[in-house]
Amino acid sequence: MMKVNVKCFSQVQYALGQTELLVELENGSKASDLEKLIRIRAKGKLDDVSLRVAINKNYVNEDTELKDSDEVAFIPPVQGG
Amino acid sequence: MMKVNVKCFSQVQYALGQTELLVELENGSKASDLEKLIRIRAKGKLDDVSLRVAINKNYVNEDTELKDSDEVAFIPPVQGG
Amino acid sequence: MIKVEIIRDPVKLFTINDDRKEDGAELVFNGRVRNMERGKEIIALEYEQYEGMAELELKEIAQRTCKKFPIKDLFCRHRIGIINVGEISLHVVIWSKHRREGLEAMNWFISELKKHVPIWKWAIMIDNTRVPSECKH
Amino acid sequence: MIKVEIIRDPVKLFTINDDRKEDGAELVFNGRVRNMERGKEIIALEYEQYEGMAELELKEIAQRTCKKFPIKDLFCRHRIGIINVGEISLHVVIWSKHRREGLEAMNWFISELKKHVPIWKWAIMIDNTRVPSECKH
Repeated sequence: MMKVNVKCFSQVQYALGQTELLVELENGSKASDLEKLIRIRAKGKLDDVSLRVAINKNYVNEDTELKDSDEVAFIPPVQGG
Repeated sequence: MMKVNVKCFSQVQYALGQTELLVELENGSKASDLEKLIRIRAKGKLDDVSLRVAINKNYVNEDTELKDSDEVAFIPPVQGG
Repeated sequence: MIKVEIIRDPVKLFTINDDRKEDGAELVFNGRVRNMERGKEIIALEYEQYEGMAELELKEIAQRTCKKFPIKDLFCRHRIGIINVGEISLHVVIWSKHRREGLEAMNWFISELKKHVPIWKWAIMIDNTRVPSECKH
Repeated sequence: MIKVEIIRDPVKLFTINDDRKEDGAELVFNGRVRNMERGKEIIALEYEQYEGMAELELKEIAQRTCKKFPIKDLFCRHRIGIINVGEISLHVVIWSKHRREGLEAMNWFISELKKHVPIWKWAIMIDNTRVPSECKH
């Protein structure tokens, strides 16, 4: 098992009511596996929200395997400018 | 007969060696008639230069009839900015 | 040269002067907070960033802009936190030889920024409630 | 509002502040004199105008810009006379609700200006000779 730190922003933060959470996962889990967990926890509140994954502050593919103590963020549509 | 005041800029000024000239024309002359005269006076130096006509500080069509004491300019390609 | 900053204080404009001899075009863009959000009056926007990643992304987009277009210099300041109506949230300066590539680079840089930089907005309404912004630009 | 000026002194930038509440985009363009003209080094450009007509044309183009694009405010200063390398010959500020129309309006305004406003340039070379400029932009 491994632990990753999930950072929550904007709609994700709003849906989960948390800015950060620690999640335990099986070794070999992918970002997409964690996203499924997060969407379940959000109880439908993220159903209409497209999310991109960042690991350790870089956008990555959903297939990327997570490693212990990775910092993961599911990025809802951004609004800078 | 009528007299018009021709303002000369840039390549026209360079070709004619003058900043301004007074030209006498027959009544009913058009801007295009005056342009022919100017091109002749320039002795070929304006052959490659496209000119637009302005009468009293407004661009007009070459067919526009001139009136006594009009201020006429034959505008070579402009270079503002 | 690329300069990229994410700041919390009011944006100070980058100094511009007559020292550049090879760039004919100097383009400055200031994005300001508008007083309306989804048809309702607001008093401010609150910008939230993914600390660290936002600046990294911004820098990368600036670098990509300078590769895609023939420009060498792009300066950018993005403010976060609470920004009152009228104030600057985004300040960008681009220098280029001719205006066309400067305008194109500016447009491209800002679109990419709006697609990728992890920054989000909350609208602060006139009754002081704070609601998620849904500005689609 | 439209402001259009043809001036002989160094360009002072228009004052910009936080007072606008409806325009999200503020775009400033400064055209500066470059140190090269047809591959040769120059020390200045001398701009000559058709006095009276240049300002009239500039104003008309500004008005057409504000009709063609959804913008209300366009300020412009065009300097004439001798302008040293690095100095500003053209200063334009456009405010718009969103950036896209502002960038398009800026591009269109400057292209029209370069097509129609009766202003011409002479290049002043490093040996101080004065030759007609043939910059095709």
